[in-house]
Amino acid sequence: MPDAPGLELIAQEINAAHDGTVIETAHERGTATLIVDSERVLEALRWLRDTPEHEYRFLASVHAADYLPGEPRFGVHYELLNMPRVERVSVKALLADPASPSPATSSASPAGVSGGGSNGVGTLVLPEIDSCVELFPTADYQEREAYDFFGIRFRGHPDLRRILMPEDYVGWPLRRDFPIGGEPVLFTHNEAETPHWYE
Amino acid sequence: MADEIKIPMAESGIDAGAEDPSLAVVERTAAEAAERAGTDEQVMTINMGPHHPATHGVLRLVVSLEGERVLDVRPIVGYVHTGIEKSCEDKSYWKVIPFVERMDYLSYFFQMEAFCGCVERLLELEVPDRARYLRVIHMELNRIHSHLVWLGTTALDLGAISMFWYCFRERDRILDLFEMSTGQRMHTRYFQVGGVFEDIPAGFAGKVRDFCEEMPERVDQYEALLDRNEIFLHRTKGVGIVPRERVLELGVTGPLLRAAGEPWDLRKVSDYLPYGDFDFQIPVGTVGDGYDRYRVRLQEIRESVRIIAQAIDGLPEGPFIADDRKVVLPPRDELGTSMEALIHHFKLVTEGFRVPPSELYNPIESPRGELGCFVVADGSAKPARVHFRDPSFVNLQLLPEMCRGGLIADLIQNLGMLDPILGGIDR
Amino acid sequence: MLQSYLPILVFAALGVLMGGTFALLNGVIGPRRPSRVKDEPYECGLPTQVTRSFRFGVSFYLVAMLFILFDIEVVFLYPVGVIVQSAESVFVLVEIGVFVFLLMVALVFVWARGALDWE
Amino acid sequence: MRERQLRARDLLRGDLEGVELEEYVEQSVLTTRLESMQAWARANSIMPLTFGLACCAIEFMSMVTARHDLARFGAEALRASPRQADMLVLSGRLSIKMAPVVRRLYDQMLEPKWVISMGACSSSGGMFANYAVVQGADKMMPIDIHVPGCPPRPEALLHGFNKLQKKIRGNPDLGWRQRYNAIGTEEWARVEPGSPSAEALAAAKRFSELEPYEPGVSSSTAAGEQD
Repeated sequence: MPDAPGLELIAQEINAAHDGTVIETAHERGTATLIVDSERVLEALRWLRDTPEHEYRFLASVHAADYLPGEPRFGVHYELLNMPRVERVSVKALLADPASPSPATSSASPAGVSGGGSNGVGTLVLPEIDSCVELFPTADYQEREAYDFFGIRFRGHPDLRRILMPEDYVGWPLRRDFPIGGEPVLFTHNEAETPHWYE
Repeated sequence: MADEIKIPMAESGIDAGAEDPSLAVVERTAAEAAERAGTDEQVMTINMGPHHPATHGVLRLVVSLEGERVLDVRPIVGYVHTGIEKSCEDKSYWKVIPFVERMDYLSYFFQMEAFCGCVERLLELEVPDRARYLRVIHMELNRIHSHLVWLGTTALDLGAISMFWYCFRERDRILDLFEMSTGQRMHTRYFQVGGVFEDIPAGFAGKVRDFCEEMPERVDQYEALLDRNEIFLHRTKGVGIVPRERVLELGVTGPLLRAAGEPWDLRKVSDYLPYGDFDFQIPVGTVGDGYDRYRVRLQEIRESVRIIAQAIDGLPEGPFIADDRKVVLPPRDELGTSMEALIHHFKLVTEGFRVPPSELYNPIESPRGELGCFVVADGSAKPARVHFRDPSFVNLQLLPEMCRGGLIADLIQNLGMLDPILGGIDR
Repeated sequence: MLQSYLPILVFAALGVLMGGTFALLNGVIGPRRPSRVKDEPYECGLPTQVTRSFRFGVSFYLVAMLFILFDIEVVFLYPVGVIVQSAESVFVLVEIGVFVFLLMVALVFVWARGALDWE
Repeated sequence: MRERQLRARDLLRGDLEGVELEEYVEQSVLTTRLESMQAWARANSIMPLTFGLACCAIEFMSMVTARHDLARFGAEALRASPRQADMLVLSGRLSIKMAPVVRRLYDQMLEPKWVISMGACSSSGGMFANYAVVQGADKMMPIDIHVPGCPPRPEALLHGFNKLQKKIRGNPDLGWRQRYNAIGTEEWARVEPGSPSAEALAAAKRFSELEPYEPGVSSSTAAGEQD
């Protein structure tokens, strides 16, 4: 794992090569994270992969996360790995949610079930980021999964379709404001709401 | 209630003939394969659909064929998607463990270890040595169990039906060991955040030693059955070869990567589990065809037996779980006497422990490759996001590369050697 | 003359009888509830996507032809098998040898032309 | 199993008479009526469909192997196509994407056909009460036997299979509701099986007074409270 100063050096070098790419670096619990501007993710990834002494050739994982109360709301994580030196660097890009009302009044209650607000059903305006499939072909399925669960559109992805949910499913299930679904458990006290359930 | 989801109702006996939403995929695959093959009328696109004896689970492959030759394979997954990652966000850290181990249902100890390791590193909690050794023993037993189920079902697909019974005979022996130490055959929920749920019973070490003595001789029996079997060799040698660079590009890890010649095994590099104390080799293939993948996994069973033997001999004494009362339950007998033990117990059981806001990606080596658990903690008692980087999900991208240009029989063989577990793919 | 055929006839009749009863029994006793979905072809659990008519590749027919060719050869050996015991003459053996040898030549020719290995 | 052996021993010793004797003879000697013989034949030669969804499929596979042998009950010939199979074991969690496929498989199986819902996930959605899993396969297809467990042990599945065979032979073990003819989740045991107890009548009245169930109104409270 590149240690803290090493990480700072990498950040400066990337900023030198492509200005304004790395916004912040975080080095906690033995992991080095570069927080990158979502527009310049590809440059950062290409730089980390190709520069001679870094060569993080192997992309272990691409995954997204929804930090709803936090702004910007979505985060896309890239876990890069250099096999000869056994070093891992993770690159994190934060994306604001264009569909939600102005960030100041984001009313969607955090983990609760919210009827109103963009509960991810059929929101056509989706956050966008460049797809890194031509850099790392392994990202194909994982980006499709991020699109399927969070509605993050990856520009330039060869075949951006739903991968795990039914193709005609409406809504982005893993968004924090998407209700968890399922049915309430039947007890004697709420059994009367669904009479004849046992037939 | 998320009413826009169409749950088919019983009484109407839903119109099963309704248009299948993924029909567009089938047409597109057919069209692409047709113009690639140049001759349109010869190309036939079929569904090796969710219910098929040789797809090792509910995997659907849209296969375009020209006669017996496979032009293109396009996997469609999601038929056993259970929304585990969404359910995990609704549970406290404790209750996430049973969800997490049901993803890839053949390597449940590995997923528990990936999640518990991630949470322990988030909490910076020290796990005692005995617990780490017990974890390694159970994980290596689970690796053998997973490879045995793979060997049984793959040999069954290739026609060696008796292998199925031999492999499941050994598998049941391993499940007896699990039952003895954890109480349950599968999905044992034995790993706890901070160590192991309960110490192993007295006779467990002896039984594991007997198992370790007998297992290599059983593996020789499997090899005697398969290694000189003309049909098996003819079907696996030189089939489904993918160059090493392409395998690395596709992010494939595990036995498939090692069979292609890249000696990469997380057990050797991860400092978190005590693999450093045991000496074991990593089997690495040369050609990268079906036969190499079979040899690599068989040798891995032998290596795992060696690890278990060394681990059970060097099992250190001491506590089997950390004693940080904020995270780990106090022992039962203390509840009667000390008041704060009761308070800790009550607090942990009702609400569970809180993890300071942070996030971490914790990769370990599962029987199918790098299994990474990514947890985002937002300071409350429930994880904000639990994501699993499943090796089968990423390795599945290798299938089209392996099968293009081969025959259908090679597609079945490649699928068997890929060892996809659909629970892990469809989380 | 008929006497010697009786065992075969009885045996054939029994065969037909047993086979017939089991086949009919199944149809008669088994409940019959046709439904639209049940009549559709089974395609791994998905609605059928049999798009257009499909012509099989040549290699399938080639294998079929070769099989029929060599199967007929076996049929010709049956009558010989019956009489070789009673004839006790070398002539029958030689005749069969020639017959089989000729077909061997055909087999080797087909093999050399590469018709056997799958295109 | 045990009490049948005891009764057989009593029969041999000759100290079994009266009602027990008739009942024993009636049970062991096959009545010649065609239906019961046909049911006996069907019960002992079931052909399960090779169908596995998730983790329970592994336990279903190990039930077919040598140690917990399904062949002892005449059902080890697993058929791959629904045309030749007459028992579908729903082994694993049934996702909403797989539901139409399973329904189609069930429709394409030929009568007489039975379904065992193996494990908590297919019986009631199990621990996955979320958007992706059908909350109990009996919402979309008739199910004969529910086997509890996650995953149920192969022995438990065999016990379920024996119960199915008894059901096919025409004398099914009654579920607790039929035995105590209770209604819904009611737990009161009856005074005598015939007449419903006072509490059951009260419960029945309570049901009838309630207005029909509209998803809009009460579900939001349920969802709110369940959050």
